[in-house]
Amino acid sequence: MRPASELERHGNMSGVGPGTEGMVLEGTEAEELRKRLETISRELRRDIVRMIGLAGSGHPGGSLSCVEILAGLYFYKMRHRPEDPDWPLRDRFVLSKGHAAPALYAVLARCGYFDREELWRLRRLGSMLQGHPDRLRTPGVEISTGSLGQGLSAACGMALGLRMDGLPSRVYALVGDGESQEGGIWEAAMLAAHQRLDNLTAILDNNGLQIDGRCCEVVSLGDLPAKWRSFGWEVQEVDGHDVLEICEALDRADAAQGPGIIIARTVKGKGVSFMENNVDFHGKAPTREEMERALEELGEGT
Amino acid sequence: MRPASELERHGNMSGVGPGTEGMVLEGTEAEELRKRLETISRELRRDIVRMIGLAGSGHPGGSLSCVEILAGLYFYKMRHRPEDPDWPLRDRFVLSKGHAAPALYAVLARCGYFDREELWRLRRLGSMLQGHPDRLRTPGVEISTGSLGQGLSAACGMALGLRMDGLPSRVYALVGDGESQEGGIWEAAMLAAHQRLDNLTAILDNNGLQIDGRCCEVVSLGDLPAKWRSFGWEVQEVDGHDVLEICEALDRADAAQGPGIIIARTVKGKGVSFMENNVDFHGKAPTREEMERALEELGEGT
Amino acid sequence: MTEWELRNTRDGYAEALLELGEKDPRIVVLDADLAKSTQTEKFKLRFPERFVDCGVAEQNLMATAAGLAATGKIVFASTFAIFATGRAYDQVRNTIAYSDLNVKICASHGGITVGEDGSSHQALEDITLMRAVPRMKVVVPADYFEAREAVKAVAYLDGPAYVRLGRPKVPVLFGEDYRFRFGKALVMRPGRDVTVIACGYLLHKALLAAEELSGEGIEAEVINLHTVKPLDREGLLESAARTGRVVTCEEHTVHGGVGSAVAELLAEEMPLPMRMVGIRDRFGTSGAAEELVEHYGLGARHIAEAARRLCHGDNGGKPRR
Amino acid sequence: MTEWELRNTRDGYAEALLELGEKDPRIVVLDADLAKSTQTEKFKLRFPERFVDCGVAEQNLMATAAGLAATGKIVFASTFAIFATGRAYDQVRNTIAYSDLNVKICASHGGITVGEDGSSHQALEDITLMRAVPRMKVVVPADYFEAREAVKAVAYLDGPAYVRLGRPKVPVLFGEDYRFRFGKALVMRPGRDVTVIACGYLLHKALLAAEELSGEGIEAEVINLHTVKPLDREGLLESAARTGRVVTCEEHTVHGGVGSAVAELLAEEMPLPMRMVGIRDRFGTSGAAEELVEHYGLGARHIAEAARRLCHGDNGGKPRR
Ligand SMILES: Cc1ncc(C[n+]2csc(CCOP(=O)(O)OP(=O)(O)O)c2C)c(N)n1
Ligand SMILES: Cc1ncc(C[n+]2csc(CCOP(=O)(O)OP(=O)(O)O)c2C)c(N)n1
Ligand SMILES: [Mg+2]
Ligand SMILES: [Mg+2]
Repeated sequence: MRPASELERHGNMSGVGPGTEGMVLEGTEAEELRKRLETISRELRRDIVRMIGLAGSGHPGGSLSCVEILAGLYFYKMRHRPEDPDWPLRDRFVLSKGHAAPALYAVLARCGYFDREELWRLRRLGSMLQGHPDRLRTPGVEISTGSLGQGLSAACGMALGLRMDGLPSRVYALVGDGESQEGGIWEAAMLAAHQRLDNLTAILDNNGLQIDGRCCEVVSLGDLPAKWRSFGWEVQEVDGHDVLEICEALDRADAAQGPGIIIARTVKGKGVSFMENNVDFHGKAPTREEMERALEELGEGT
Repeated sequence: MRPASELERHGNMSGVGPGTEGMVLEGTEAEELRKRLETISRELRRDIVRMIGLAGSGHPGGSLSCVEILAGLYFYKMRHRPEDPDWPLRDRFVLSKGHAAPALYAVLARCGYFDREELWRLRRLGSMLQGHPDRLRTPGVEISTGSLGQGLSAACGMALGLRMDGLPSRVYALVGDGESQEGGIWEAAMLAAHQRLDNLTAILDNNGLQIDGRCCEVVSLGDLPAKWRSFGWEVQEVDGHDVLEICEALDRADAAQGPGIIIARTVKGKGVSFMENNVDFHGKAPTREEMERALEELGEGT
Repeated sequence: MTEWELRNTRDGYAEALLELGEKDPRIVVLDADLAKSTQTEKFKLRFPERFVDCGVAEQNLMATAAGLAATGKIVFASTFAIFATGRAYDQVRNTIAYSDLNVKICASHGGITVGEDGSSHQALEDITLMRAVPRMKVVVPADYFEAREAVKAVAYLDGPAYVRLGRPKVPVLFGEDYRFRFGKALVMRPGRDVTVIACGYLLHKALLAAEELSGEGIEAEVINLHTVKPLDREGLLESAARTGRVVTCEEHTVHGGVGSAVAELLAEEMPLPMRMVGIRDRFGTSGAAEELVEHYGLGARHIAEAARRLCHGDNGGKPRR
Repeated sequence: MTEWELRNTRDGYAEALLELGEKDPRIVVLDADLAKSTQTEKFKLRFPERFVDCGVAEQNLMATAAGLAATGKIVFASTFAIFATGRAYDQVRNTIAYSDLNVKICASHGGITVGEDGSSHQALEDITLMRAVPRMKVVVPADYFEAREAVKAVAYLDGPAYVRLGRPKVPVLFGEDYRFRFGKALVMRPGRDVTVIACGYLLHKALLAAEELSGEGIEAEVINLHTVKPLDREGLLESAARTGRVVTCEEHTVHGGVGSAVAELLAEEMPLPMRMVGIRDRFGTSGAAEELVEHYGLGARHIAEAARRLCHGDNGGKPRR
């Protein structure tokens, strides 16, 4: 472990998140948190839909399915400083399923990592917001992703590095269910368990769909909790659209004895009726009319 | 399924193996089988040691650990015709852990796929016996391997192809435990289960060692039976040096409802005292003296 | 300017697969969760029993393809070019090519014209990678018809092949009766002043450049190098000997790609001044396809400019110092 | 002939790692179950808390290295060259290089001289692959000292780098005081008749070839191209302009490798007759290292013959037809 002085050198530990451990969320405080995160989630969804609609291309389905997860991470759990993206004590987030970049961008903008107006330049030539996350261009992006099945490994590396330095930071990685067909995910899973990376938490966006159809029809993922347990991970299962369940699971993960995964049941395209569970909206932008309709459903203007 | 006429076109089904299904091995017949396979195994070990000793390089440890497995396959279970290596109805064997090539070569030579004298030219320039299996040069080698973690996928492809043709042939693949750290193994595992490839049987040479040390110290494989079960495979566990256990497991695998794996507890370097469980002999040839000593231990001359 | 009909090269691929599948039961198609993009879905719908989706697992896709081919199938394996060649390089090299198996890797989304998805999805080195693999044939069709015919041709060539398909629609340059001649560079437009060698998306740009140049009195010979490997040494040398100058064009890195292939040939056989239009050690980026073509200097005007400089002797042929 | 002291380039790597590890706590080393072969084991024994064995999982090795580098580490990632560059190409490209991270890929067992293990272990395209990756630097040291110094140098260059190390012992060409100058081609022996560009294992062969040629009155300038990327354009052009002829030497495919890099440069800047000594679209095979060097035409005599042909004007410089 790194000496305490190292921690001190970096100044105090306060980031955005409360850094709570194992706290039980109940009572009015919990209800306020729920309300706050649900409001944020709705707004994030609107940004995502508009962003992709204006760009004319992108991945709405898998961006919308992980909104509550990202909200729980960035607006509840993670210690980070949008004004100082390189703050050494920050927690790290890796979007292993990089095509959900719009969700991440919406969150980062809302946190203040960059101007919200940037969102409307998504995927444009020269934009800070690339089709897939680019760490060199976008403040708050820890590592570039887009080729599936690599982000969890990168998160392992971060967790190893932070542990070597005795830093208390945690690393979070969001993985897709289709993405879990990549062998690289299981290589990382094995290494993380072997190294007992208790500062690493993966979240699985278990929306049941990939591009060519339902995961269970393309290449079934079978019993995912059993798979992860057999690979030595602590498994939690939550409703991935229940912000409190997510926050609680994130808190509980702090106490894991090794790497932990939160398997979040989600709905691809969540929040937009005609996108929900619709595989066609994996990687297709809404038309202008669809965009307007979606924004209406999401309470635009309220 | 392919029409019966297709089977007829290929002539009768007799190969070397009996093609038994679910037979229980007991009584004198079983004892004779045991004696036969044990004798063969000892001779194969001698060939392996001499082959690598004369070549001056190669992988004795992992070749010696899988001898009984290969003996059970080639001299009991598999339908194949050494005189007609392309016989369409043959069963297929893939040496996914390609560095155990000497074991395969010893077996193929003994079956009559090529002249035994070839063994002494292992790894020489121009030899039919390359450092790792080469399908273009060596009769009986179904596919080239050597880069770990690909053979099981290739076996999946063969199983798919044979099933498409309605052929009754089975596919066997031998995988290493260190090799199981490759993500490609788990990609193949997932696909095979999804496709319910009941004509595919993997055998894991679970000798507990890789190159950098014990698997449990390098990157632990954890609970292997649980891993394979969670990936949807039928798991059997056997003593990988007990020929009858192997044969029985191979027979039982015929009845599997999907892909099956036989996890064989083995000893790396088995049969040569100073090689057993000795990680140094993973990829090092015995010196001339060591070779002589090993041959003596293996009953050379008897 | 002429109005060009636009069609996808991947549609040509899909069409060829249907034709092949219809008459040859050995044809099997694999994909890795991109069947809609690569267009193998059409084959899947027609011949479901000969289609296998391997999911998001390109390594397994390629090694499984090898196994299938080892049972006598002619296997088409598709995904995006970057994953086919990069993610599964070792499988392609060590299991498919070293085993010399009949796997035809037909990958879509080659090149910078992938567009908005950006760098992680823009294959800019796939030609380099596949050219480096022994026994691998490399074909880069320029339009729908060429794609269709090339796919049918490689199906019956022995051993592995790589066919690079694009994402965007491209001008239709050939017709129903186009006869693809594997390994034979095709002169699209004769000329005496400079040889412009192009393939895929940039072939049309090269033709536009030649028109532009022609107006200035420079007659460019435009060669369609649909087969990048094996290289049509004879054909290229013949043209280069006549014109004395060569420009190569590719939406791809110049390191190891088409320019490099031609440079290797000329250096040993016929050193001549040359310019390479291509991408120079840069990653891709998000943007519209045509915008990116401009941004990376791959447009007709860039090709014309390269040829012009060569023809006006801007240190062409002579040592600089 | 002189008796040459023989040492491993990988030993130079191990030595450098120990030095670096001693004085810089940011140095972290990863391996993929080949720590004994790559020699990272020495670092592991000295600094176990900064060494991670990733097991037989090269993809994870590289992406994990990227993550570590993202936390401020300088990461050395080692395995055999074929697996580092081929099995993990996509990780190297998309996670390490596109993120521009400080990962130094130091891979052993580059080239045909891997010997008896045969084709699946002989990296003949690793230089091509790494050269194609934007931002990647590529270094091929020729002896123990150059390896040691090159490794120390790349440790402190920004971003990713690839260092190709060999399996066999090679003649010691440099000494304790050797100063490695990244990116600067090194003239090992001046000459006026032909420029022979070599690196790694073949540098020594090139020197022997030059001696042989000298006896015939041909003075070859031998250049050590330890840094293959970025290419020392100035240095190479300067020499080529003087000699007017170039031979390149690599134990590697000529498709996209060193020969290709030089051909690209010459074609655009100074077209000159050239010969490439290297492997032409063939897989490796089992055999003793030196036997294979002969078998694939990479020996001193082959280099000398290539130079001789160029100098005697065997269609050098002039179009064939
Ligand atoms: C290595 C790789 N292969 C293929 C792709 C193309 N691709 C992008 S998203 C996707 C499907 C992912 O499914 P999933 O992980 O379930 O994502 P989600 O449902 O959350 O959008 C694929 C195949 C890719 N980006 N990377
Ligand atoms: C892709 C790949 N990575 C690395 C190697 C080098 N290698 C050869 S054998 C081996 C260890 C394999 O261990 P295991 O599978 O347990 O083999 P066994 O103990 O049966 O010999 C390694 C890392 C390889 N051949 N292929
Ligand atoms: Mg999904
Ligand atoms: Mg083992």
